[in-house]
Amino acid sequence: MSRNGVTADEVMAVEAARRLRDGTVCFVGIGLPSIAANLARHTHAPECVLIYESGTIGAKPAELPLSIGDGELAETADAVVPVPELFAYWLQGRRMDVAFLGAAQIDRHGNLNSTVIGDYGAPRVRLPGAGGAPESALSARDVFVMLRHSQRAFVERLDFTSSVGENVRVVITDLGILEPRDGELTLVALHPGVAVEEPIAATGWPLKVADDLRETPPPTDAELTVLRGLRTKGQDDSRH
Amino acid sequence: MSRNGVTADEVMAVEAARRLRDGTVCFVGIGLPSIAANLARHTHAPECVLIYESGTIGAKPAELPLSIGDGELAETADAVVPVPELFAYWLQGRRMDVAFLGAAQIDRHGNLNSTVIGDYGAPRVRLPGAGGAPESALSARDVFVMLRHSQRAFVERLDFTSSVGENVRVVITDLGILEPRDGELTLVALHPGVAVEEPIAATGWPLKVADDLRETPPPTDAELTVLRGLRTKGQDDSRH
Amino acid sequence: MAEIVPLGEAIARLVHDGDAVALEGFTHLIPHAAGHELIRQGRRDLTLIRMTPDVVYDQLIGMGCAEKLVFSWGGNPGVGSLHRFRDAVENGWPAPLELEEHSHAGMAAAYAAGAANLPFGVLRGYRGGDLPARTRVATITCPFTGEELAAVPAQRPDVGIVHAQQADRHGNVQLWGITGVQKETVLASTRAIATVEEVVDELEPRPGAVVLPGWVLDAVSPAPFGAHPSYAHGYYERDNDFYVAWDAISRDRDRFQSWMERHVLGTGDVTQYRASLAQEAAAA
Amino acid sequence: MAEIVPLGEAIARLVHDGDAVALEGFTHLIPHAAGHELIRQGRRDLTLIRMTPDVVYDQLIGMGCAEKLVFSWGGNPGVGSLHRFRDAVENGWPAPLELEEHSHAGMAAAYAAGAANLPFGVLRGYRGGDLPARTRVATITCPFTGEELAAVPAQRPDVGIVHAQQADRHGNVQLWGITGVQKETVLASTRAIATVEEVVDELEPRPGAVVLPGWVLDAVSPAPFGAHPSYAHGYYERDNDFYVAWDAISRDRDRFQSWMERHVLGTGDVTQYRASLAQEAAAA
Repeated sequence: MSRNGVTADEVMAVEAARRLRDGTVCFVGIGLPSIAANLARHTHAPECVLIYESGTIGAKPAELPLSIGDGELAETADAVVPVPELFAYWLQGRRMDVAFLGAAQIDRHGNLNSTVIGDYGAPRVRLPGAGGAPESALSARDVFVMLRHSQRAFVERLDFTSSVGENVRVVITDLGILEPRDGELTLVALHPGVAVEEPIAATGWPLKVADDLRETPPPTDAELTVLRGLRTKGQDDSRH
Repeated sequence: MSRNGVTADEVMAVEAARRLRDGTVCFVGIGLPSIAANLARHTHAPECVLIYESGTIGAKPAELPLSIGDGELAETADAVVPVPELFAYWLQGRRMDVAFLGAAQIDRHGNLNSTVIGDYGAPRVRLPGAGGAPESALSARDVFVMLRHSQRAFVERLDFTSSVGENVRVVITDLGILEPRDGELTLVALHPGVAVEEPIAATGWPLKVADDLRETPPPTDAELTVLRGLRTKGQDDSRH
Repeated sequence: MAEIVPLGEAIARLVHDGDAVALEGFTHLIPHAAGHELIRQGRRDLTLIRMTPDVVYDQLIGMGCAEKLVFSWGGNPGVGSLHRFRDAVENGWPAPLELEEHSHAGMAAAYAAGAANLPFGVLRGYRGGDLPARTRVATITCPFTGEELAAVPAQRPDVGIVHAQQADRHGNVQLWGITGVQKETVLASTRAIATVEEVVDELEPRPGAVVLPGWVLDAVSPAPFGAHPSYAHGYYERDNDFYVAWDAISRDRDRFQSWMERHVLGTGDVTQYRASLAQEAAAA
Repeated sequence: MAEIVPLGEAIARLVHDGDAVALEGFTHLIPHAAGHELIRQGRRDLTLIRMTPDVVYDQLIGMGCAEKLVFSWGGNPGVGSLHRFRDAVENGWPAPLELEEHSHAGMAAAYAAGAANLPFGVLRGYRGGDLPARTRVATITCPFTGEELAAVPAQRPDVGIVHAQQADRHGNVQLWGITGVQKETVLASTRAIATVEEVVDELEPRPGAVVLPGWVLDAVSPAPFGAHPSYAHGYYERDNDFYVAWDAISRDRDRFQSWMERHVLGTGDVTQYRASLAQEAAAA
């Protein structure tokens, strides 16, 4: 899906990158979060610190990694620490400013499900599981969620709560931006060319819309140039 | 003090070294334990593994270290680990076959005092403290104590219990060897030329003497040659 | 002191049916060759432990070796689902798979507790979600502050298996690059096996390396390319195409079984396994 | 992000009277220059924390900077007693010194807990001796096995100070050789200072190194020879003669005070301190 020649992934990556300040310490996974953090590092936030679950602190990959354990992350990192140390000293030690999370489902409180669709004991779809999400959601100062908007994903009730939403500051979707207002995720911005009815229709609960609903500024040519330069170095499909 | 041209320290070091088998993993401090373990490594137990509190695992110093943190220990070690890891994974993890301990006082159960002489709150002599001893005494398979025999050191009642004696297998003194028999340290051997009255007089409790009291074989020329070769490389005074 | 022995012998001697086995590796240095040897030797009723079970655990599960999985993230990194894992959980094929599910932080704390010979690990975690009701986690109260934290039972595998770049002739092992939770796995386990890319005369100290002295290992087995399709930093790259291809191979039960029969059961070691893959690629 | 600032400025800005301060170092890389600066600036009522307080803590105690000492072994390694420490404990000179005494294992677990933002650390220890009645330790019960273990309160210093070989111009710090408990000290502390032998353009990765990113430090201060009489692996050796000489210098209150006045209070930084020692040696 593309509007004005800009894909949904590109809008999401740019919106996420813009929220990272220079020096922000980010706990990133593979895919869009990694793209966004590297975009920030190559534009306005050169000192943005990237930490991957594999223990690489301050990774500076020239090409986008395909997995959180890519060799280039270790080679370019300031330090590579054992995984138990990463979770104990660096995540639980509250050294992470921002953690990016994705999920299969989100509810209006920012709680996430990445565990099962259906009943835990007899699931319809067994998902990979929570991985680093539960403690990222608790110990990072700010949690940024990146997730495509759909009724399947934005649900009234999670099938399973893998991580809690108390630190979720923003949800970046392919249609717009949600932020918690009075304890409930509220649509605060629409991406260029998106009508307000689209995210409302793609949300499984009655989505609140902010009075001051704004439009996200479109990706600039400079942002797109850097972003596409990054992307072409990796592969097309780099989900995690 | 020297008998037959052999010093008390030499007899103690040789007796301790003889008790280390090839491949024994030893937790050693500076001074006599370090000398003994290095003597073993240079004679019958070349694969004896030396671990110092500073985190050096498998140190193979060519010269005797003057402190547990000497650079040569790090340079010759198989691995240097952080101090918290050393105590958690390697000592508490029960990787140490033998821990050497010294002390200011010992009682008949092998309990040791390295904390204070007098009352803890108003001590006559404030000693350095227990350091690594309490958990060495609990987590090493076997504890070897090396301590010069005197009424001040071998006491009826410790001023303070710094570490417990349950794993003490042998006490090597300048006069002989004590081992636990029926829960009480018992004189089982005398060094060459020592009369049984000497350790009895130098012990602050009625010292039990084993029926099968034996004499320790004197240091061999080979042992003394290696030992004196080791000693001359270091300095004369290397207490810890 | 570790003996340097062929992998088949190490597995035969040290891993028994019903054992709890951890083959660890965080994307890097995943002990595939050892996993294949478990399959060849027909181990059954294993409790498989790993933070990030991926393709080799999919293979073990699909071949019916596992009774239980202890894990925190089970997927095909960069690709998607593990179809054999899903088939076992969703449909009980080839056998039901009991799950003990944790978070990464919980698994890491549990391994560290095991390595430290503690019965439990403590962390700030497992709060607020649905996982605590489904797994082994308890609340523990700080005796100084009264704060409540999570406790997880220590991981103490019967056998820990890791892959490393090098061993020396005394069985000392060195791995470098991303070292994950491998040291903890070895130290937490009752028995430990390391497979290595090569045996060298002397281990050259390297930045960021983990050294496992031979005396904490029971066996060291040469297995060049033994991490494939994972990678060995300094030796070979990750075979990303294989991970993508695995999605299709593993999606269908019959195709999975014939692939395993051809490339794993039909081969005797990692060299033959690679030759078999190469032969198939050449024929395509 | 750490600022690279002169040591005097770092201490003035980051260490306050009454703070709990850990200057860590396990024989190697002991931050003497930073300790001297605390003395020059006349800090008072400090709680000094360190596993192995040695000469620099003897100096701080003897100069009346400390109100309390948290420690596990307080001696002059290879030599004997710390006379100023003993005088404070035994005679209350120059002021009484409150003690919180632990074992090494307990201190290490407490620092690790602090670095991990946990309120307590757990260990198998403190069992059977007289120390538990004299220090802060509690019993904690494993919620899975019922076993009783020791819990120690986390160390969370107000300020952690370490000495390292190198920093780069971004304030990233690297130390190597025996790295002790320094990483934990920095990460457990509210504020952190690293003194370094030199500032280099780029940190070359080294075997066994600990890297502290600049963003976990508040200040990095150049202090060449800043560990003396301790050593800096790759830079200079331990001054063993100094440790021996300290025994006589520190044994007598007057001699101690005049030594401190001449070499520490009478100098402005580590360069002047070394010149002062050299001048005295040349005159002898």
